Amino acid sequence: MKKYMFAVLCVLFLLFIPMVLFAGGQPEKEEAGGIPEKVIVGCLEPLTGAHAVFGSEAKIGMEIAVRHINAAGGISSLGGIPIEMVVEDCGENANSAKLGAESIISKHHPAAILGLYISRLTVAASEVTEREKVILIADALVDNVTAMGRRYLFRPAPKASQHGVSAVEFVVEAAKQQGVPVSRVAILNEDSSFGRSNAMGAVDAALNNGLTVVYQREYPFDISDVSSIVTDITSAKADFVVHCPYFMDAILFANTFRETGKIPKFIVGMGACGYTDPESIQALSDSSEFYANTYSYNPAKDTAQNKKFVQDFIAETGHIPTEAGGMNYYAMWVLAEALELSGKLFPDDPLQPDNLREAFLQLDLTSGPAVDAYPTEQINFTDTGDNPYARATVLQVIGGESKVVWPFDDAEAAAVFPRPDSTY
Amino acid sequence: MPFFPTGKEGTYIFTPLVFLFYAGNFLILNPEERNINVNTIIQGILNGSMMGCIYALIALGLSIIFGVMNIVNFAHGDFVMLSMYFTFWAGSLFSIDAVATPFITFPLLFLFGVVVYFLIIEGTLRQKYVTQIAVTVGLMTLLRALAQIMWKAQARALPYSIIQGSVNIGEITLMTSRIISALVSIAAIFVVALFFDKTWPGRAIRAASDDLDAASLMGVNYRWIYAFSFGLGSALTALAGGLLMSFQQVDPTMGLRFGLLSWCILALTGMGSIPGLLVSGIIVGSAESISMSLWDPRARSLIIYLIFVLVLWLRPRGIFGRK
Amino acid sequence: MNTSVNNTWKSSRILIGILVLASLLLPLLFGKNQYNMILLTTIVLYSVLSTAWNIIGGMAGQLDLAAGAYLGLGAFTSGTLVIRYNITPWIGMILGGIVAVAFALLIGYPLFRFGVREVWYALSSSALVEVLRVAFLMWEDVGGPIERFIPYHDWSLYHLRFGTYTPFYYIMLFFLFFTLYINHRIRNRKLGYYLLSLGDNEDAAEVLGVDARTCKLKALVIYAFIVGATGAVYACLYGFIHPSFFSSPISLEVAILGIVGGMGITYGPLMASVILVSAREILRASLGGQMESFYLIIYAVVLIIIALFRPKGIGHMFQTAVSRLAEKRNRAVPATGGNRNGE
Amino acid sequence: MGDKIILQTESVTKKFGNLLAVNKVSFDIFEGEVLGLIGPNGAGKTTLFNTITGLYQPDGGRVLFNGIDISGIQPYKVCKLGMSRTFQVTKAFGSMSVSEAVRVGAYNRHGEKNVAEKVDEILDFFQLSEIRDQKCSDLGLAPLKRVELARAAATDPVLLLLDEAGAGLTATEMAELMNMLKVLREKLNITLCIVEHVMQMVMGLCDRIVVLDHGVLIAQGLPVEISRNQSVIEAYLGKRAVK
Repeated sequence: MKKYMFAVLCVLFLLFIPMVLFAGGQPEKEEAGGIPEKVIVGCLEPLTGAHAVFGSEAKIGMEIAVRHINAAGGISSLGGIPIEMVVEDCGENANSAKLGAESIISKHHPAAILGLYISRLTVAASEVTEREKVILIADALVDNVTAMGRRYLFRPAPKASQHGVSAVEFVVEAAKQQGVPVSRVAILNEDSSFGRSNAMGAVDAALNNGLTVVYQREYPFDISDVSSIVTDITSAKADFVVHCPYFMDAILFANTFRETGKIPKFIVGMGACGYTDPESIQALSDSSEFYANTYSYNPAKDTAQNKKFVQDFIAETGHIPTEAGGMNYYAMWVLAEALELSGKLFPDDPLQPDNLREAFLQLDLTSGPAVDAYPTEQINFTDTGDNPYARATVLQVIGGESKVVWPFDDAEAAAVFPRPDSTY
Repeated sequence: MPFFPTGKEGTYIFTPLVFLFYAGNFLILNPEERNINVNTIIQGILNGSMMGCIYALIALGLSIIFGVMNIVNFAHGDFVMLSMYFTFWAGSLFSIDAVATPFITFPLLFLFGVVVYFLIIEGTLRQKYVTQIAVTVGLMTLLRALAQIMWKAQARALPYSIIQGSVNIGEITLMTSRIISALVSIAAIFVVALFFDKTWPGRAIRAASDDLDAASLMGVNYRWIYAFSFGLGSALTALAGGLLMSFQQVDPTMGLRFGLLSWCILALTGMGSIPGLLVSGIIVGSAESISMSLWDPRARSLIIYLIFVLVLWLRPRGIFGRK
Repeated sequence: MNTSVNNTWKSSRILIGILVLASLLLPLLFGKNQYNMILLTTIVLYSVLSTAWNIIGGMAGQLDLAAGAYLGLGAFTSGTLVIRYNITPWIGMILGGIVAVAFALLIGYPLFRFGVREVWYALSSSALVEVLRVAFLMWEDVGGPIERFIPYHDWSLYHLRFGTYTPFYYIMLFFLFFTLYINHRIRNRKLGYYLLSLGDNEDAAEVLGVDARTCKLKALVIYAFIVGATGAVYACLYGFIHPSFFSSPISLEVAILGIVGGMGITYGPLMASVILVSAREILRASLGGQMESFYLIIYAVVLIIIALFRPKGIGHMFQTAVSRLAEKRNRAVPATGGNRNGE
Repeated sequence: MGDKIILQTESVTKKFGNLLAVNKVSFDIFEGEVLGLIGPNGAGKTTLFNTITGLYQPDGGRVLFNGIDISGIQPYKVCKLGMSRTFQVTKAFGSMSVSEAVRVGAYNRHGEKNVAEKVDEILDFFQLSEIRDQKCSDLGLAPLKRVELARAAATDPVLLLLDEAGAGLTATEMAELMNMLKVLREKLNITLCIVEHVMQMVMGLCDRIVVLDHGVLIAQGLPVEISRNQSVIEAYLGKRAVK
C-alpha cells in the first residue's frame, strides 16, 4: 500500500510538470496579414466558482450569436469567413483570470475576447489583452472598467451607473404618469464595486430629480438576515427603494419585505439580475410579483433578429435570455459589424489589432442585427470604449413573468405602479 | 472617492480597538443623521435576539460534537448548508412547507453524520488536533464543491412559508417566522440539555467522552456512542436548516459563515454548558443586528469576529465555562 | 561522519544544485509562452507562501489560517504607496512585510500571551482574515469596494510592472530560495528544534526550557514578513488592489499545501505546491467548462486521504523513500552505520 | 546528603472548581537526596508536580527554589533555574528523532557550538546511541521513558522531578532504570524527586519519603519509618495488603 501510493505520487509528480508546461501548447504560426480562413473569438467567462451562474449564461448567448452570424454568411467583407469561438474558464479570482487570458491567447490567438463579467477579473485580464493587443469586449458593467485607459477594450452595454440612473428615472416617470407623489428614496446596494457604481448613479439621479435620499446603505452581499435593514427603511418612511442586489440577497429582501408587511410604493432593482432573473423568480415564486429590475438588454425588442435570439435561447435553456446572455449576444454582433468594417477599411490586414480598434472607433450603427438586439437605437464607441447611447431597460415581474415596462415606447406591458400591495 | 454622505472619509482605522472606538464615536456624533430612536434599538435587540436563538441552535450541534465529545469539526457550517439544501430538496420534491421538512431531513442528516463519523472522523480520534482540522477542512471543501456541482452556484429558496408573517406592537414589527424559530430553538436546546443531564444515554456519552481509553477498556461500546453523538450533532442542523429555510435562501458558500458563527458562540459560552448557548447566541445576534442598524450593515461580520477574538483573549473559558 | 553520510550529503547537494539551475533556466525554455510563465510564477508564489507557512504551521504546529491577511496587508501597503506617492514597490515590499509583522505582533502577542492554542488559534486567525477584509472594504481612504489600479508600464523596474512575467518569476524564485534557506537554517538551529518540540507537545517542551510564547512569536513574525513581502509582489503581478485579497480560500489553500506537503519538512510544501497547483490549473483549463469546481473535489479528497493515512505528508513519504534507497545502496557496499537523512 | 534545602513548598494549594486537589502542602527537598512522593491514586501528586514546575498557577502558598520564589512563573523559566521533570503519560516529541529530542533539552544550557557534544554525552549515558536516529513515535514504552529522562537530564538540572518513571516497565527494565538513576545522582550530582507506585523502586531508591492523601501531606520520613506509619498504612498500603 505504502509503496504503491508513493509510486503513484512519484509518477504524478514527474508527469505534471511537462503536462502543465505543454498544456499551453506551442504557439501556432502567426498569421502574417492577409485574410485568414476564419476569425477566432475567445469566450473567457467565469464558468466555475461563485460567479459561474453568469458565465454559463453568457457563454450560451455568445454561442447562439456565433451560430446566427455564421448562418447569415459570416463576415462578408472578408469573403464570408466564419467566426469560430473558443472557450476558456476564468475562474473566480484575479489569478485564474490572468491564467485564463494568457492560456486562451497563447493557445488560440483570438482576434478578440468577450467576457469576464466581474470587474475584478476584467481588470486583471485586460492587462494581458492590452499587452497582447487583443480586443476585449467587456461585459462587466462597473464604471471604472472603461476608466483604466485601456486602448483595446470596448463595452457596448450600459455601464453600472447608467443602471442606477435608469432605475430612478423609471420610477420618477412612472410616478408622474400615474400621478403618485414620490419624494423620499432609499438607496441600497451590496458591497462590491458593481453595487457601488450602481448606487453612485442612483444617488446622482435622485439628486438631479429633486428627491430626498432618506436612507442609503451598503451591505455585505452574503448577508443572512436583513430584517434590521428592512425595518430601518420602513422607519425612514421611504416612498420607494432603489436596490442593487447581488443575487441571493434579492430573494432575502423580497421575502423580508413581504413578511414585515410594510411595503413601500415601489421597489426597483438596478444592475445585473436580482429580482427579475428567471432563477430568482423561480426561487421567490409569488413573492417576486411586481418587483422590477433594470436590464442591459431588451428581451421584448420587436425585431426579427431579437425574436429569433429569444426563441433560440428559450429552446436551449427554457427561460428568456438573462442579462448576461443578451448582453453577449449583441456584443458578438457588434464585433461582427466591426470586423465587417475593418474588412472594408483595411482589406490588407483586417485582423491587425490597431486596424480592428480603428474599425471599432469608426463604428456608428443605427440599424442592422446588432442594433436590432440592442436596447437603444445607436451604437458607437468613444475613445474610452463606452457607447454613449447605451441605456438600460426596466423589467417588471407581472403574473410570474418578467416583462419590459420601460422605456415606455418599447414596453411589452404597462408598468404596475405603484405596487398594489404597498402599505403606505 | 468623494461620494456617499456617510462621513466615513478621513478616519484612519487600523486596530480592532480603534474600530470599536470609532463605532462609539459615530453613535454619539451622528444620532440625527442616522434616524436613531429608542424604537430602532429595541427593534434591533429583538430582531437580533430571535436570530440569536437560531444561531444558538446551529451551535448546539457543534457543542455536542466539540464541547461534549472533543472532536474538532471545521465543517459544521457546511453541515448546516447541506441541511438547508436537503430542506430545499425535500420541500420542493414533496411540495411541503419548510418547517415540516425536518421530519424527513432529521434522519437523513443523522445518517449522514454516522457515515461521516465511520468513514472519516473515527480515524482521527487519537491523533493530533491538526489532523482533525485538516480532515474536516477537507470535508468542508468537498461538501462545498459537491453542493456547487449539484445545485449550481445560485441561491435556492422555498416558497413563502406558512409561518411567515408579522405582528405589530406599536412602532415595532416582529416577524412570526423568527418568533416561532426562536421558540423552537429554545425548546430544542433545553431538550438536548436535559438529555445530557438527566437520561442515562446522555450521561453515558459524557462518561465515554471524558476518557476514551477507559471507556473502550470498560467495554462500553464507545464506537457507537461516538457515532450516535456525531449523528445527533449533525442531525440537529436539520432542525436549524428547516427553520432557516422558512425565511432564508441557501447558497454553497454560506458554510464558512455559519461555521465561524457557531465557533464564536461556542467560545463565548465555554465548554460544557448547553443552555448557556442561548445567552451567547442572543449576545451575538443582538450585537450583529444593532451594529447593522446603528453603524453599518457591512460591519456585522466584523462585530461577530471581534467579539470572538476578544473573548479568546480576555476570557478563554467563556462565560459559562468550567475550564 | 562516515562515508554513507558523506555520500548522501554530496548527492543531495548535487541534486539541489541541479534543481536550482533548472529553475533558473526554465524561462529560457518556456519564456516565449506567457501562459507558461504566469503558471510557473503562480506555482512559485504558492510555494513561497506554503514554505513560509511551514515555519509557523509545520514546525511550531500553530495551524495558522491568516495567510490571506498578511498577503493583503503587504499588497495594500505597497499598492497604496505606489498609487498615491509613486514609491517603488521595492520599498513597499519591505514596508509591506513590516506592516504585516506589526499586525502579527499586535494579534499574536495577546493570543500567545493568553494561551490561545490549537483549534482556537486556527479559528481566530481565520476570523482575522474576514475582519481585515471587511475593515478594508469599509476603509474608503485606502480600500473600499472599487478596485484601485497600479499604473501599467511595459518595463519598469522602479514600478515593478512588466509586460512579461519572467521578472516576476525570478523575483518569486528569489523569495522561494530565501524562504527555503530560512526554513533550512531555522530547522537546524535552536529555534527550529524548539519550534518542532512545541509543535509536538507544548507542555513537555516548556519544562525543557522552551519559551513557548517567544518562540511562537518569532515564527509568526518571520512568516508574516515573508507573506507580507510576497503580498507586495502579488499586487504588482495582478495590477490592482482590492479587499478581496484578504481571502479565506487562499489562506486555507496555503495551510492545505503545508499539511499535504508534510508538517515541518522544509521542501514538503514546495512539492505539494508543484503538484497541487499544477493539478488545479490543468483541471481548470481542461475541465473548467464542463465540471464546475471539480478541482476542489480533487483537492478535498487528496487532503482527506493524506491527513488520514499519511499524516506526515508527501515530504515524509519522499524522505523515507530516499532513505530506503540509500539503505539499499549501503547494503551493497559494506555498511558502517546508520545514515542521517532528514537533517 | 547535604542539608542545604533546594526546594521548599510553603502550604501550596491548588483548586479545580470546588475540588481541593492539593491542600496546603509543605515539604522540603535537600540537595543531593532522592525524595519519594507517594500516595494512592488521585492523591494530587501529579497536580503538585505541575504546580511546582509552573504548568499550573497555585491558588495559595508559594514554592521556593534555591531561595527564589517560583510560584506561578512560566515553566521555561523554572527550567532555566535548574529544575526539570518527566511526565506520567509520556509526552514524546513524535516527529523528532531520539537525538533531536535530547537536543531540545541540551539547548537549555548549551549554544550551537557545543550542543552536539552534550547530546552525544547524554545519549551515551542513557545508552541511547544505538537508537539515536529512530523517530520517537516508533519507540516502545521503555526506551521512550528513557528518552524522556535523557532529554530532561540534558537540561543540566539541579533538581529532576520524575513522575512515575517506572510505571509499565518489566522487572529487568525497572532494575536498569534504578541503576541509571543511581549513577545519575552520583555522577551528575542531581537531586531527584520521584513519584512512584512501584514500592520496590521507592523503597530501594529513596532516602526520604513524603506521603500525600487527598491532597494533604499525611506523613514524611525515612522509608523505614513510613512503612511503619499507621496513617500511611491505612490510607495507602493498608488497602493493598502489605506483602
